Amino acid sequence: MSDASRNTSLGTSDATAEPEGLSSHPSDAALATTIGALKLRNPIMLASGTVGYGPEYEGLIDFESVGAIVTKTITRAPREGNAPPRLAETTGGLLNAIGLENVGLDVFLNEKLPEAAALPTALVASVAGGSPDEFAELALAVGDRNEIDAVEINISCPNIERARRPVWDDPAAVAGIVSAARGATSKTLIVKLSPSTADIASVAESAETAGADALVVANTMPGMRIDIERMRPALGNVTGGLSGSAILPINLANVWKVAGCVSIPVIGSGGIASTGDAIEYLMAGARAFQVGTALFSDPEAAVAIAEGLLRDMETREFETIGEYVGLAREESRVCTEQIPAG
Amino acid sequence: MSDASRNTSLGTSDATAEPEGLSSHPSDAALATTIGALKLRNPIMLASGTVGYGPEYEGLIDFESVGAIVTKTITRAPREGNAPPRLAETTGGLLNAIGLENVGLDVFLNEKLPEAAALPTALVASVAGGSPDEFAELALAVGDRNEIDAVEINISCPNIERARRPVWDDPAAVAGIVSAARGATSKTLIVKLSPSTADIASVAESAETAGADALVVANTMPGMRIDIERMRPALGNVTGGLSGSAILPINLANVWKVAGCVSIPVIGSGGIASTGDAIEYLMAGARAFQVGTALFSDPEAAVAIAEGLLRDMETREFETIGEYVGLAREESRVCTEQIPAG
Amino acid sequence: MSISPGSSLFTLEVESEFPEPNPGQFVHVAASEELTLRRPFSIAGRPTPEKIDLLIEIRGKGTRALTDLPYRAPVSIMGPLGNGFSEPEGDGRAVVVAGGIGVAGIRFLAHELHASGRSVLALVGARTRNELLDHLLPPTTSDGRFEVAIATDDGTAGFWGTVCELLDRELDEIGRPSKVYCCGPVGMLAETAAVARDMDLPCELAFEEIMACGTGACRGCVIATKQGYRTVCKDGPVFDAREIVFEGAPCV
Amino acid sequence: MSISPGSSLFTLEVESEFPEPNPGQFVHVAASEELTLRRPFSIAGRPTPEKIDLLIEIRGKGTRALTDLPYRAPVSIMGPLGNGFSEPEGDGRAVVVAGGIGVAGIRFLAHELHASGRSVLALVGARTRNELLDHLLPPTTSDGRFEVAIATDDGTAGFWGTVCELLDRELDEIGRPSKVYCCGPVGMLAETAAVARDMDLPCELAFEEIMACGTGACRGCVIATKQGYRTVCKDGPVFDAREIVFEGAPCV
Ligand SMILES: Cc1cc2nc3c(=O)[nH]c(=O)nc-3n(C[C@H](O)[C@H](O)[C@H](O)COP(=O)(O)OP(=O)(O)OC[C@H]3O[C@@H](n4cnc5c(N)ncnc54)[C@H](O)[C@@H]3O)c2cc1C
Ligand SMILES: Cc1cc2nc3c(=O)[nH]c(=O)nc-3n(C[C@H](O)[C@H](O)[C@H](O)COP(=O)(O)OP(=O)(O)OC[C@H]3O[C@@H](n4cnc5c(N)ncnc54)[C@H](O)[C@@H]3O)c2cc1C
Ligand SMILES: Cc1cc2nc3c(=O)[nH]c(=O)nc-3n(C[C@H](O)[C@H](O)[C@H](O)COP(=O)(O)O)c2cc1C
Ligand SMILES: Cc1cc2nc3c(=O)[nH]c(=O)nc-3n(C[C@H](O)[C@H](O)[C@H](O)COP(=O)(O)O)c2cc1C
Ligand code: FES
Ligand code: FES
Repeated sequence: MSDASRNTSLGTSDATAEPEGLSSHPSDAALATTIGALKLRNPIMLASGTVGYGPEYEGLIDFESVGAIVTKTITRAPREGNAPPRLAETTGGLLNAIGLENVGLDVFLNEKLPEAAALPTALVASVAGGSPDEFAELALAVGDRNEIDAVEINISCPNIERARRPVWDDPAAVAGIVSAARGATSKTLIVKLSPSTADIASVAESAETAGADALVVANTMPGMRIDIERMRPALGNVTGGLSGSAILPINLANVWKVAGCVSIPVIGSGGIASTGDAIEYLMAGARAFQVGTALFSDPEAAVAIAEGLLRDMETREFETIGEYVGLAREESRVCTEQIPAG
Repeated sequence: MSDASRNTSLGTSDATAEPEGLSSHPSDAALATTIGALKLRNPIMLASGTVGYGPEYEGLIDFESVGAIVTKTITRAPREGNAPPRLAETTGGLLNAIGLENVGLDVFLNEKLPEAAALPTALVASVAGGSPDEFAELALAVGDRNEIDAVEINISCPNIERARRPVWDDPAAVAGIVSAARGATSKTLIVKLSPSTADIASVAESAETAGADALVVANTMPGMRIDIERMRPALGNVTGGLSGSAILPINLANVWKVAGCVSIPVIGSGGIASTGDAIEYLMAGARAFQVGTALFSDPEAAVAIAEGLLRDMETREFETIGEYVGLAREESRVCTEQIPAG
Repeated sequence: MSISPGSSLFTLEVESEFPEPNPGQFVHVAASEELTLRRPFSIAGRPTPEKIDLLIEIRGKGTRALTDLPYRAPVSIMGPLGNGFSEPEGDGRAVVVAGGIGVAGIRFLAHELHASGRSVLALVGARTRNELLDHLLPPTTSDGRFEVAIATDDGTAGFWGTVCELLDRELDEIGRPSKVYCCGPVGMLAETAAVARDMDLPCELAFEEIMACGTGACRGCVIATKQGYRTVCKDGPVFDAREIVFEGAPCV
Repeated sequence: MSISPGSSLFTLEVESEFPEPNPGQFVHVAASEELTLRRPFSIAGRPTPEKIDLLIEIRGKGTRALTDLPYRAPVSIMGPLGNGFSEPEGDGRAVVVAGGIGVAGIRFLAHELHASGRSVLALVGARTRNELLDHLLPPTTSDGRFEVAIATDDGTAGFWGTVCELLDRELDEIGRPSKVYCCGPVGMLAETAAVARDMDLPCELAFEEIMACGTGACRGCVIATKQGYRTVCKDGPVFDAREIVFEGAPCV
């Protein structure tokens, strides 16, 4: 009891308050983007697994100001997920090992979907299966529902297989999954790739050839931390997926690579927290992008990016968001390999 | 000229001053480590490319307090390196695209080696070739020199090949290089792997089988940034290698994986900046580790880690540094695949 | 008010729309721009409708950044979040148990129980005398309707032993309470749950887990319950002790 | 002393072992724990043997963190680093040219040249009047041995045009100088080099590149010279203008 008391009064901003300045929504026509048959009011999507099924963020995110939400990845059967702890913060990043906890296809379609569909934005359902057939079954089931605007298949999917060489690193295996899903739905089919590969270009081309309408580049990077006091891995599952600013340079380089090799739209994902980050992905060749981890520190991050893009377009005198796309690339979009120096 | 003047007087620590408190060097017997035939006074190595050939840091690093220095990677012919800019800072990390600028084998052996060998620490020569034969030639040339205590071969080497599937991702190609080098030298042979692969375990096993005495896990991750004002990649070479705290979780997970699959020593590398970071690598199964990027903000970082390890050993009542190694692993060191959750 | 070394009591002025919090609820605070995640803190009091108290122990970067904030600096908070404690059934004495910084979690509760006219026994533990936070609770009243007892691991003040041992002892003496509430390290929660189970007492525990979203969306902050994994941020942080699957952590 | 908006003049107290710096050398400063790299700044003056001046323009996180430091906060610096300017041969007038924050790079030089008894003409440019930093140089002397002329892009003070255009004009008038020194954006360096080459004048330029090690070890901070890539931190930051391979950047 020797220390001096401290009783500080701090100002506070109440995060349950409505976002400000929404009289003129940034969902301006200038931001409109198309991904396959999916029309987005702006290129900002909320990344799978970071906003649940959507309603969890009602009142915190102005859904009228984002292009789409992507649901938590749905599997056929419900999944309990991994043993806790499931989260660990790292320098500039976040490790998660949720283990695809989800309610399963039936509960999703019957209970979650109606609520999610009521939100005023496009809805993308993310699904993952253990085999091409299961992917097809899931794509069929969610694709059949009017409320769902597009299907995202998560092949960078954890805990579904534990082979040495993961599915996401094997162009042939990816082709198998994508063609199966393609055969099962006519909805826009988005394939989410993993950055944990030495040759994302071959995987991307394989997905394109097999019928993907767009690619998300990319999911989290495998990573871990150790709690040196407990002398155990910080995560219950030992390893997890690294997201956040720390991985931005990695996923951005993958977007650069992939956008040089495929002609379907690329959707950037990984560490986007500011308007500037988003512009980097667009200039690298992405036609849209997803915001995930940044929502945890600021649920309004996605809406702020929409507003920031409009301001930046004004400064650059851009008429459409498409003018950013690929702007940092050389004229010749040859599919060269860019490998790291050091 | 409307702003108020500011003339602040700040205290200063002069970084050219000798590190303090070196009367009792932390190069205590307790920290001694062995990597193949290489005896290190402590497990702290200075990573290739971050300390040049060594003498560049004279007066800034107390070389008596580090286990070894690894030279900049040497190639047969001198290399000019990549066009600038070669560096870009990222959140928690650093991108570099040096492009293996080095003086080439002859100048290294004739001019740089004598100076480097005069430093009071072990000397590891890093080399990279464009073919197994060239690796063998380089390993022979440097391995022949008494001043060199071990040979590190950099197969995660940039700009030497631009194939779609890089050498470092191909266990057979790695085996070819490692056996060639193994045949050329009896010095301790260290192989430096890349984290840019979905299956580092297979590469590691291949290197072990081909005769590697130890593995460095791992080099930088490919990455890039875009300068949105110039609308061009921030690096002259477009992409670079990401190092620093941002990649620690990624490389740590790779050490965990590799240490579960091989029986030769693993040397951790990636984002180590503090004693705690180093202990994580040791507990994951590394027997030694390399410090690189952290030296840029604090040239004394490596020495501080040596001191910190000794203090931590005191607290834990450890007699040898070996007691940390693999401490966070389950009893059974089965070679399971740990894939990310999300 | 004097706080233990390493802990600070903050009073935040909240906007008028800030909903009325319940004891046991928390706020999710953006502690520093350099951090990827917000940091959760129990609402430790509500001195006026425009103010909430937080009681913060410095553990790492986030808590240090918060306690370093200048006076009246603005901070972004989300809340009140989660489900708080529920009222005791019947009108026997309510027992609130707190270890270390756990006082933050039961201070608001103890205050509200007391204000609603119930008898309250507060048991407060710490490793040593100068880490005790009992002075942040209402003082023992002469009518015995609010009573504070303390325990220290090293015997430097109050009962020599853990607050769980003290609980055991007090329950022998005071007769059947209406409910036991506990906030503290997981070992203490487990021990308290065991005591309550043995005596078949209603018992509520406040849990901690690292949190990302704070809204139930990310499924990051789960603990094991008899109904499977449940989120601390949305389903908790307060759970009925009988629902929890402990792995037998000892009382610390 | 009044500084332009967005720039600050710092005086650092250095330890007594801090070696005597030469004009053109720099220090490598640990601006914030959150940053991976140190930040290089020219030594902009040496008011006493225990003090060095830095003149810092706020550009991003590092410069903001430095200018936010409390009075007398300790900072870690490495230095003095690199090779500074060399003395003019012969005793004609020395011309120093600075654009914007480039004044930081030539202030110490101008001061030392003046102190050594040479005639100096300093040309200082900025985009607009209130960004001019000419007041950080010694004032024009009545004997004409130190003279300052200014240029602004928008004509709000001094010559209306770039400092390179002003250089061109002044060289027509003052006759052959002993040497031209320049510090500023790369376009200005290129233009100055061109002027000097046309008149066959000795010319030294101070370059900037993002730096990691600051010691020549990492090869990260190179620029293209006729002898191949050379490091700004160790071989520079000052280079003979004739050595540099410019890619034809225009004067800005
Ligand atoms: C619902 C809830 C209510 C809480 N109420 C309070 C309170 O009133 N007062 C208080 O001082 N603390 C409270 N905590 C704990 C507080 O959130 C952590 O101490 C804080 O997040 C640590 O942040 P840091 O950056 O200082 O430490 P870090 O550097 O992030 O971590 C330091 C240590 O704290 C652990 N830790 C980190 N985050 C959390 C977390 N969210 N929950 C539990 N442990 C964590 C880490 O594993 C590590 O061991 C509460 C936690 C929860 C979940
Ligand atoms: C030898 C040398 C001497 C310098 N002297 C001074 C000086 O006396 N006063 C002064 O204000 N500035 C000087 N600079 C520039 C100064 O180092 C940068 O402004 C500073 O590093 C920017 O840091 P930041 O974190 O604020 O900006 P960041 O957020 O890192 O970057 C902001 C902008 O500055 C650029 N930049 C970043 N680092 C450097 C760098 N090392 N060199 C050049 N541009 C950079 C970035 O590319 C970006 O465009 C000097 C640079 C060098 C190489
Ligand atoms: C807590 C958490 C859960 C996630 N769950 C999923 C998931 O179920 N399916 C999926 O495809 N991606 C999932 N992701 C990955 C994100 O959708 C996103 O691709 C990744 O985090 C990189 O983007 P960010 O840095 O913006 O978060 C998850 C990420 C986080 C942080
Ligand atoms: C500027 C720079 C140059 C590098 N050059 C080499 C190199 O020549 N050879 C090599 O094997 N690794 C090189 N590396 C990789 C480092 O040795 C190290 O493995 C990597 O940076 C990860 O560790 P760190 O985060 O501690 O820096 C370089 C790294 C940096 C930052
Ligand atoms: S923190 Fe996201 S579910 Fe609790
Ligand atoms: S900064 Fe490393 S060589 Fe110049």
